[in-house]
Amino acid sequence: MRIEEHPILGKPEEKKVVGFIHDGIKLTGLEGEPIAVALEAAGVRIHRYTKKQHKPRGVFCAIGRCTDCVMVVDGKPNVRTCITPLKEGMIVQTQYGVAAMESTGEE
Amino acid sequence: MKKISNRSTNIGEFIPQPDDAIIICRCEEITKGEIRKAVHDGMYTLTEIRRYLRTGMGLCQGQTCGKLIKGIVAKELGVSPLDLEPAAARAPMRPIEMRVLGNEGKEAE
Amino acid sequence: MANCADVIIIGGGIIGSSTAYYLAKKGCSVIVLEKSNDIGNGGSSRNGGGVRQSGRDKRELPLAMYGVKNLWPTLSEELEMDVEYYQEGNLRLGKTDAHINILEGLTEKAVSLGLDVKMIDGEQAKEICPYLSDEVIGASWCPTDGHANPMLATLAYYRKARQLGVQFITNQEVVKIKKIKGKARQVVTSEAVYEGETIILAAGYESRKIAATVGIDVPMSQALLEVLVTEAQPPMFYQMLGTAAADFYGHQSTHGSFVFGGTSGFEGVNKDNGIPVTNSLTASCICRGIMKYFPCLEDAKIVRTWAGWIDVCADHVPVISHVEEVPGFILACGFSGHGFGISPTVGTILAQMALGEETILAINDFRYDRFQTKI
Amino acid sequence: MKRYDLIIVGAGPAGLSAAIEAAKKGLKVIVFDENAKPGGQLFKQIHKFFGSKEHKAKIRGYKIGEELLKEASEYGVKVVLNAIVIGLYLDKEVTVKIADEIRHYKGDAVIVATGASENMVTFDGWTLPGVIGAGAAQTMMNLHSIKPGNKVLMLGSGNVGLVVSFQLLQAGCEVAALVDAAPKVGGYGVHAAKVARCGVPFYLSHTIIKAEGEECVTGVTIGQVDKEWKVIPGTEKHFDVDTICLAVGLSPMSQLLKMAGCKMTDTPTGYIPECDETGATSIPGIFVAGDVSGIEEASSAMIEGRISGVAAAEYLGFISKEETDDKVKELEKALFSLREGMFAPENRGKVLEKTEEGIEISRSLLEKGYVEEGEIERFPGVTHGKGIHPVIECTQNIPCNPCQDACPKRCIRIGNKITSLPAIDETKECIGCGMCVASCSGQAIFLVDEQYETGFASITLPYEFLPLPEPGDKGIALDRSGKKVCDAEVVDVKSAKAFDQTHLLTMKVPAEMAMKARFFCSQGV
Repeated sequence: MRIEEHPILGKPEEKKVVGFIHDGIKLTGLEGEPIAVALEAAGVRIHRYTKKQHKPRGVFCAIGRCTDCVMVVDGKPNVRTCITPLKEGMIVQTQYGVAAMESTGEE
Repeated sequence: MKKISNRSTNIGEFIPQPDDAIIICRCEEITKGEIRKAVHDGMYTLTEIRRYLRTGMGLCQGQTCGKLIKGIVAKELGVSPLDLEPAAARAPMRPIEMRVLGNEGKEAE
Repeated sequence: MANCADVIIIGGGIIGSSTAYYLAKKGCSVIVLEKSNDIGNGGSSRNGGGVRQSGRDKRELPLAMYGVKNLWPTLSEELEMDVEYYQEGNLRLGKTDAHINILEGLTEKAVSLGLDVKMIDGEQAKEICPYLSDEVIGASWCPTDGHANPMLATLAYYRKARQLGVQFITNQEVVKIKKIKGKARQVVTSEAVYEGETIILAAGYESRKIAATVGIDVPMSQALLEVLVTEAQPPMFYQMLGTAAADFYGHQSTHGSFVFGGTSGFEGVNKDNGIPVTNSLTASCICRGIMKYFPCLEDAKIVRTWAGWIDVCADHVPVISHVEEVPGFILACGFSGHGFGISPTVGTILAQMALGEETILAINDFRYDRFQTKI
Repeated sequence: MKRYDLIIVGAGPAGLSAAIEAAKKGLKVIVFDENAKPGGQLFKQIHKFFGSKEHKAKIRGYKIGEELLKEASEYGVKVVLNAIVIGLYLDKEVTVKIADEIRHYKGDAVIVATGASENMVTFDGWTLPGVIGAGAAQTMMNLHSIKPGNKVLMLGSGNVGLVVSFQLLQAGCEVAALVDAAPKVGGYGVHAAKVARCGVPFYLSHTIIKAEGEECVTGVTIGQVDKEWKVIPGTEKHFDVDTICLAVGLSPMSQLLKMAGCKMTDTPTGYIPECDETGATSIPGIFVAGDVSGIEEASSAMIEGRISGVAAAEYLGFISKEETDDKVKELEKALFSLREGMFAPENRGKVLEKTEEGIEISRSLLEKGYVEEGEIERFPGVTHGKGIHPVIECTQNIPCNPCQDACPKRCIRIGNKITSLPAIDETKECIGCGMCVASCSGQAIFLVDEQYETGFASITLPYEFLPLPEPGDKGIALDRSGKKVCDAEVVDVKSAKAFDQTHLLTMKVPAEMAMKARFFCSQGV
């Protein structure tokens, strides 16, 4: 959930609302914020399923270090969503192993 | 420093533990049990463990699991974590696309 | 005494480890001494993993062919560990007529030596590997070549040898080999003295310094090679790759990552800080080389680069040799950056040499005293 | 190749401070930082800092960040953001990824101020979405204005765990529990106390057994551990939470230095470069500052940064040895004062029974996060004067003294030793201005008027939450443990620029609650 007003930091900086597609569904977020933040605001916590054990993963370090939050963004896999700014029209897909579901199919 | 240099040193048998299934290296999905087993297979250094199991060789390059693995290996060998040499640090510090790494700026600002 | 064995091997790389394994299999007692903290610290863990026959010097080719035919296919099974061996062929790529000339020359030579290798055109190459750039106009193709994981292969030999009772001792910097009554017998390290009937020296470039302690020299130099690895990609192709211009070589691993070695052209003159360090220019150069042939990899992220020294022999062919003037002493060095693919064969041969058995292949071409002046 | 006098890696507190100091001496300085925003951790630290004036005490971290950035720009320091330093090579060459390019730079000197990365612990389910680092929580709520979760369990009672727990509460999250396997709270008692009084239960000697949930965290089970860190069967407790936050320490991020070939040393707190007191490593011209050379607070990092900046200036001949020595000596004095007290490096892992003044330390504070009513009276900041007077619940020797300067009437005395416990000078009269309440970074000062009205006392407390109550609001008063003790009515809410977002909330409670009630909670919340 977004913080509307913070007791110390006040109201967040105004940003443009942009649309993006997550697994085929249109969502909105704020331009320039990390993709992961827009997803969290939309209630999406699962970013990918791992290659070997097919386990769900999401944001862990939020600063681009742990690489757990990677997803397929605009067709490119392994994009660190916690540090990649959101842009209008981005296509964000849950990553399965090293690719989006479509291209790998069932392993 | 109590380095174990003789690889025939008896470190006891591998004894399964209830938490062996816990993932330690998140990127490569390597479990605690696999790491402990590798030590008993003769992989006494962090570098060998890396090469043997791929721990710390995934996308994050061991940023998260390095210290955890050190603790597990040290315990298995019966030495202090400080006796184990940390794995090498290598460029690039973050993953870089080939097209970027191959694109060297001619005129630095 | 714990410090005594039938054979003392200096160097815990893939040559030392494989030799130790084949010796132990024959019931020999072996001690392997490694200078660094890690098994396989040198070139053994820092190469591109090629298991090639094509492109080899004619003296070396029988070693490669023997390994590909008899040892590599069953190695994982034998060592009870997957060494990730793929026999999916080797493509050596060309983009220009000059490249094709080079490739044709190499192919002709290899065919005359009995190797199944042929020239193919760009279309045929793309049939084998659809990810190639359209700029590729031809290639040499050796279907029986392949690649394996050098780190795993080294550790697999080590692990199995250790199980068979070989003592591996790390952090042992060899000070000298000491002759006792005219025979090489002791190995003196910074920590202890080891004694064996036979001493095998397989310590890469370090061998030169150690051999000097018994008055033997092998003309070789040290060169720095760099390797880089990408994040895991979906499975694409499993051929071993190289180019006529030697911009890069490499393959996709079981894990999905691509492992590429390559050069910047400055290898001979690079400096270091005492350990093999990567040069600030090389990785970028290798990337450019790869993208010329595989534009589809441009978004693949490089996660790691590393450098390793190789021991380059004066004629780029290894020394695998008894040293009759120092009885009990066997040399195995100067592999010149292509020792990995032939390591199972070389290990087998070295074990036979140590035991005085007849070797599976002739080794006369690898004598330590073969080097002649030019006039 | 483009060359600078000084290249700094990391635009956090250490890097920026180093840059300012070096630029002041005339060096041409460039700072690279991989993040989109400069300031490192400063912009996630929204609490007021400890220390004294020279350490920028009582200023909030993010404001210090703004100040440093402004100062750096005034001195002509170039700060390049989104610039990932991918390698530190021979001859002090740095390769940097900027946009879609790799650029090569050389520095006559290089200061590595890359900070630290978070440690992690493992437990069943720790890879589930919803298990996050404390740093991630801070980044999300303080930089990106989003709650990392609604109901959070915090693991770790060090300063990071405590501070982030409080920040979670400020962001509007519920903190279900604060858990630590250690038997005692690791961070500052005052940080613990402000979390405890909001009603967050502390579970020391407890560990996480399992994060529950198939696809995301839906709950957590914790259990008590024995001396061998083994869970005692039957002590399991379950909490419904959607987020588990890990704050189990930091490790220096020293990979660049290792890559460069600096001599390194492995210590129980991290793998660090060998360096002298100015941060000079084994490679001439390469310096370090801040957490990369050993984990400390941002306040120390800023001073270390300044020292290394001065040292780099001297190394390059911009200032004389004498000038350097004087400056370094002065800065070291400030640095050493931060390293004093009960949390000094040499006291790590020790069990201290008494304060410097010889007063027995509150066991309850260490085990439950708050000082019991019966213990509080023995501390010199707690007195029972007539009329309004400060009650200072600062019970550990920490390097901090802004309260002493805040009081215009000199009611509060710490003295020359910065770690001494603040004491009330009962000969001086309190005017109830509240400056001490707002200036206490630990939120440990209250104004109490035990005879506010017949049968009633008033308590003025620091309040940093939204919505801000208004006079006349009825609610409940919580004691130091966060338990409801009585009804309360807000009688005054003061806000002032000088208070810097800390509002002074005055509530009226029954007189016998004067030394019990320490927090106000609106009814229905």
